[in-house]
Amino acid sequence: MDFATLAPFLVGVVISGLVLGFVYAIIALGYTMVYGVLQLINFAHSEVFVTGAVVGFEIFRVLNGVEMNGYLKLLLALIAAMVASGLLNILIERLAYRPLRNAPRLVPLITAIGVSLILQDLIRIIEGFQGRFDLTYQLPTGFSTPFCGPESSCAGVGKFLGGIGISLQIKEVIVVLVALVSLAALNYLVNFTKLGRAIRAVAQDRVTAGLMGIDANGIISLTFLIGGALGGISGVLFGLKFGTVNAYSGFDPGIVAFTAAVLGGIGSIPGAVLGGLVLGVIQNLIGVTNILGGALNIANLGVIDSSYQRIGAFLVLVLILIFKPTGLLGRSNVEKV
Amino acid sequence: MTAISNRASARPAPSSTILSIKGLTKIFGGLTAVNSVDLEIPRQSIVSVIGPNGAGKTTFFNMITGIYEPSSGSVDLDGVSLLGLRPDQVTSAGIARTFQNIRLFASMDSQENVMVGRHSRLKAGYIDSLLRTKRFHESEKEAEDVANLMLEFVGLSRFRHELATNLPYGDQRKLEIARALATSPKLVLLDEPAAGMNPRETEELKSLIRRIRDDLGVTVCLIEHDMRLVMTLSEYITVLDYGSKIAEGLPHEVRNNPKVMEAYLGRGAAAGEYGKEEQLKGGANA
Amino acid sequence: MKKTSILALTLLGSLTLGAASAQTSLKIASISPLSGGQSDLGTQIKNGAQLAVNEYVAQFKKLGFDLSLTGYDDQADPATGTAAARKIAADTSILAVVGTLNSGVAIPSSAALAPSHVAMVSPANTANQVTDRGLKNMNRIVARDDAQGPAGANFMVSKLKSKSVYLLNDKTAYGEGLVAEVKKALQAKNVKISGDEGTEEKSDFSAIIQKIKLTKPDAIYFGGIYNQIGVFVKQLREQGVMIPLVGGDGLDSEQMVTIGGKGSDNVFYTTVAAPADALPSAKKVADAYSKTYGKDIQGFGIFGYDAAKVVLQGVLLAAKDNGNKLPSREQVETAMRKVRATGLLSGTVQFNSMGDRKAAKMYIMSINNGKFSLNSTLNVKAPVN
Amino acid sequence: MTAIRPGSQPPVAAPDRSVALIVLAVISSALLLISQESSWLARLPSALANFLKNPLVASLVLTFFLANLLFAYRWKASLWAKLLVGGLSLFLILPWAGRDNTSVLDLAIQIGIFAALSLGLNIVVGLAGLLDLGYIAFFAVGAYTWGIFGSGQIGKVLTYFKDNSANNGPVVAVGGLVLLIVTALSLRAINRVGGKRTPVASWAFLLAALGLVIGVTLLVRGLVMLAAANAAGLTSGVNPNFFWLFLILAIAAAASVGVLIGLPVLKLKGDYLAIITLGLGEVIRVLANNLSTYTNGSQGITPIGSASVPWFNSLAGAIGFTPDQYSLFFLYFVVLIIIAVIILANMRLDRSKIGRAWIAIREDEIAAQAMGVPLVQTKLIAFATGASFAGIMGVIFAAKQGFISPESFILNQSISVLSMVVLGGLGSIPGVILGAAVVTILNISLLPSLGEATASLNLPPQVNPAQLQRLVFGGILVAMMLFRPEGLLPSVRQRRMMHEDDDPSGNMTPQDSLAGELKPENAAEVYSPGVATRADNERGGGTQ
Repeated sequence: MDFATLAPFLVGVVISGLVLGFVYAIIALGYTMVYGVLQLINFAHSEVFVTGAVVGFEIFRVLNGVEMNGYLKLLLALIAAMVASGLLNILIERLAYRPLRNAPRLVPLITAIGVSLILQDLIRIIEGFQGRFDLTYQLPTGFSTPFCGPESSCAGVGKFLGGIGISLQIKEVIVVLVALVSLAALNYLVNFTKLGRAIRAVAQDRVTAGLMGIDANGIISLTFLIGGALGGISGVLFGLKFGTVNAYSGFDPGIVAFTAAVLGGIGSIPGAVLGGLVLGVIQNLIGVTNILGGALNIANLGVIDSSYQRIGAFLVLVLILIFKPTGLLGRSNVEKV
Repeated sequence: MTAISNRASARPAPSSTILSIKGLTKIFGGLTAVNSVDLEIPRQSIVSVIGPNGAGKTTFFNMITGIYEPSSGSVDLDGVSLLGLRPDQVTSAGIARTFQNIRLFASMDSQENVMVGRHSRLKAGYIDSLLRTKRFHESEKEAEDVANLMLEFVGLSRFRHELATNLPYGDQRKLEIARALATSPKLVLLDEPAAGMNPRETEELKSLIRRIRDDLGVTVCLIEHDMRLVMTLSEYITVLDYGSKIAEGLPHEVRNNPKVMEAYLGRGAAAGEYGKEEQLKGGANA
Repeated sequence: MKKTSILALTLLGSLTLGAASAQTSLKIASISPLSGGQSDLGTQIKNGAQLAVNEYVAQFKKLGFDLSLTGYDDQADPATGTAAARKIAADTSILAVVGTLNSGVAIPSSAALAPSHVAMVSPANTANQVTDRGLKNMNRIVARDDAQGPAGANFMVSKLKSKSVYLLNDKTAYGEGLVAEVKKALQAKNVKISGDEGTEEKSDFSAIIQKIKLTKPDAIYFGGIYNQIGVFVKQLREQGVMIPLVGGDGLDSEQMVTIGGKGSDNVFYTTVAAPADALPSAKKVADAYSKTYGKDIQGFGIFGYDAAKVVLQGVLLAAKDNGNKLPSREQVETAMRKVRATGLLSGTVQFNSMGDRKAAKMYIMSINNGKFSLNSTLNVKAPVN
Repeated sequence: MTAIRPGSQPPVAAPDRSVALIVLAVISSALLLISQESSWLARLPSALANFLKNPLVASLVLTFFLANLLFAYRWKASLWAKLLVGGLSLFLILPWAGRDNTSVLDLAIQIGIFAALSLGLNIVVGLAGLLDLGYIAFFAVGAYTWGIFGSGQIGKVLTYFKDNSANNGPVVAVGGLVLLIVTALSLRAINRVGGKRTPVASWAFLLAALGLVIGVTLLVRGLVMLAAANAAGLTSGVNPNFFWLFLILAIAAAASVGVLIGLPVLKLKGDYLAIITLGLGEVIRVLANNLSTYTNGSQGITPIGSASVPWFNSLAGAIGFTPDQYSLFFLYFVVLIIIAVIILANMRLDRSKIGRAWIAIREDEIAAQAMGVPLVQTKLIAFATGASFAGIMGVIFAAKQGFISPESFILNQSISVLSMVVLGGLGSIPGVILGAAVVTILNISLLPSLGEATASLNLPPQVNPAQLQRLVFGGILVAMMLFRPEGLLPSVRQRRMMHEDDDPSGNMTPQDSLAGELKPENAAEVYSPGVATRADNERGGGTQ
């Protein structure tokens, strides 16, 4: 395996890692928003994101026969998912987390786990009524054709991508674009609007924010709405990228996305994005270590195959947290004694 | 009382200073919180470190007790360097402290709070606790005795089994002092013990601090804003401002030192437009 | 009474259904995951078994038995499966069991049932270890790994003429066991193994696909279940890799096409269940299933149906030998190893001394533009008779 | 902690209910025995017999019987009444019922196992306040320690080494030992020099720790190679009587893995610690799944033996147990003994220097350190103690199941143990045991029996309770946390702080909580997720 074939191979691995990273990043945002305001690991977020994916599936299924521009269908799916997941998230906060606002920190955590179990079965029941379990996205035509394929206009880019063995799908490019747009919108909202300041104030110190006339409960509900909407978007993007979703497929990506949020520095929005991208690339690189091991003929590297992907990500997280306890971009308030 | 008195009260060790600090500096990023401060604390004395808010007093304390890592300089207790020691190792070495904001263990009662102070002094280890060996019973009894003694010493015996957070504010301050004394320290650092106390409680505190030095033979170093308390209690005062030592000496020397007044009251006052006496006493309390 | 215990008891409420009936009740049990991530597959097994039971209720009523099926949930967890097995052992009206989905649950549950001689017929466990332990009560209608593996390998070598194969498995007892046998068979025919790895990932396979594109194998063998392989093959084809993919009976389901979409073309799998069009009765069962459960039957539904039919014919044989009176569990257990079950979707079933199928027809199915077609058939014998 | 009656009972002396206790115990035991004893059941009128045979009623009867132990503990009754009810139920009635229906014994052992796991996790989460989401990994370490040696797997491992490795076994072993000693010494040296936070120190520390790990693995490999010579003798595993030795070895193995996991992460706080322990728990499960030369990977290991005590078996035979039930009967009593030892150890540690240190670091790390409590050391002891309870129970689990595979040690198990601890009452020994009993009975007996009872109705899958167990369990979790956040039997400390009178879970809007916030010692919440933080200001002994 000479360098000529290895280099494009690695570039291809990194690029597909980045696309995967964007999906994790936008799910991680949902965790970071809620954690920022309530310091709570919102286990139920994985089901909020699956709700978005299911709503997206239903929209595409209903619109499957309808003669409409593919991107319009996508827009409708995104909006419907944002509304559904956003409202669900508010409902969860109102019923399950608000009464426990001052209970010891572990109590809302267990409640979140309970809510997650309930939602998983509820989604399965609702879809079960139509006799469905594994929901496969019926995407509009053209979403799966290679982006900049040989016959399309931007052939140059296509040739380069083709050269390194990558044929990005249009849907993958959509995933990246929608993720970027959402991140930009969120960044603007949190950092440049009055509402954003209120959210950051409540995140810093709920009590003092209350003193400044901010209705903390209202802001928390709003944060859950935004977190839920992001969850809805990430659900649709997940469905686009991977094609099939079921009631229980939220748990694993949820854990990986939360790891990404912690890797980037829990509570920090750019951190969640950076964490997601870094995690996506690391997972892919670990997945190909046995090829690298073979290439650089380091014998026992060959053992590390794709089943080590997940734990590789965790070990990297341990290393990073040892040297930077608050994650890559985490705020480290030096302890006032 | 002296039966359990600790090593410090043995006849004065060879050198008369218990704690000598040379060139202690702490730089946070660009800001120099403490700028090369020297300090010699004589054995069995009561000294104070004063200065306006933000002068770096608490940072100075935190470097002595190992919570912050000094950027440079040395801290020697009885000739032994404390540099690089963890806070619990500093406590075992013999320096105990209280905190500006009271930090009691909410879910424990007063006696248990003080018994935690005995942690580094108790001989019984993990296995002793598991097997309930003789050594375990001895050390538990000793811990309880010392705790009760310390509670009695600060006058809180009647609250022995009361939750620490249920005590009135002044008593919580005393409980923190009792907990610090339970570590059998050579030197105890009190961080604004009189903050939020009414005059009666401040008087009680003054007699308590004196008894700490006289009865327990423990050296006391105070950070305090209550000038009346500082002036009447301290044998020696050091004044910090913007992280550097601007004055030190006996109480009356420091009171009349223009640099001190300037630090506290701003330039005009130092030029004598106001009466020196009242300003220094009143101003400092604002 | 303390508030807490009242809270626990009333919360559950009691559905006291005292089903008093004159006839002696004779029950068959099914053990499969009914809740959690694998509940879809586990429910298919239970529903398939229920379908078979419904067919036999009349026949059993003539003999004076009130036949019913009780579905136990093992949550795909060995400890819960064992607990269910012990409950079944205690309920003497249960004479035989259809189960389980996961080999990891089958092994301890069958060991728990062995002392009380409760016969067990598995619709899905292919790991050799399940019957190699020599338990008298453990049987299975699916082919063993060391039968299904070589069948897939030989197919790749002879029919697909593949010189190099990339091996993948889903890190479960089923997937890993099957691929180990395939690898042995391929190495015996010195076919190059371009890769051999497992992945628990259910959604993103980009790293594996990159490696496949780099090593350029002639074919891929994936030991796993359709809900994972469908997603994999879809992404594989989208990355322009059109080489054939071969798998085991885990792929035997329409969902393979719905999930895989166009990507499921050029996919082959080995199974013991006859294709729907090749066997008229299969069509009838499929219609009955979708009528009763509102969803179309999948591979595991067919296997559940067949396993239950074998169990019921075994019980009937035991009852006949016992003068049409309620047979003991021991009699059912021995009858299970004697019965020659017919009218099944996977051909006639007869178990050998170890509980494996004596001879079974192995079908190799191929999927092209969404339609399942029979590629070839071969006979498979259990290693020992 | 003496078996104190709940402190906050109303002052008027509660009525002495020993008579009621005994009567209830007799009724429930009789019900249980009748419903299990097929011969007695036959004599009953068939309607009543079928009613008792209904799976839901059967498990309700069993739950009612087990609830007796709760009443015996909680009710104000004379000591002899309590001991009589407790003793007879555990040592006579339960085994007797278990004879006909082994699922009763199986359930009792599972409750025992999860009670020990909850007690272990209670020390880590309840006392020391370290949120550990990967606790089941230590259970796996214990299970595989006995699983590998107690079955033919050790024979396979040795033959693998005999065939593949050259005979440099002794060299590797000695090399490993030397490396181990060198790194251990350097670790101690680094610690003593106390070069606290200088980067050089933490790098050196990490390298030394890595060296330690490599040293241990080399040593083990070397020893295994040495032992490979007599591989033939171990095809069916070590002599089962080594079971007792392995109970101790498993404690050591789990405790050392606990320390190994604890070392790099104990500087972290709250949710960072949670995600890291979650990750390391998954690491151990994946290693068990991948290192198939040692653990036989996903195929799992079977058959795993357990020690058999001849006189005990003859006793079991005497009272009617069939030979295959001997091991279950034997393990039931082993579990009872181990649970008693663990409860005693828990109570002793709680009322000692180490117990106070744990609670101190949970409340306020800075203050605890200032009082001379060494943070990392105290946390490591908590981790190791918690891990050792899981380790010993892992051996029992392997012996009971006779088969172990990685799918028994998934993340959901760690989460359900955590829910047992929080449901039962953080930091409360009786509460945590009750939590374990309630959750185990729900998951293994009550909820499945709900499904079985309605099986004959064959309800559509969507509504069939058999498929809704997780939904019901989730609902119970949420309901419990909303209406009783301090748990079923809150610890004395917890209740004292929460003053039973004002309902802690009252719906406090920020305005109400202002009063609570402004007390001087509750200065503004200092929020720093990563670095050691001061105790958050939430009322009650909340954990980080």
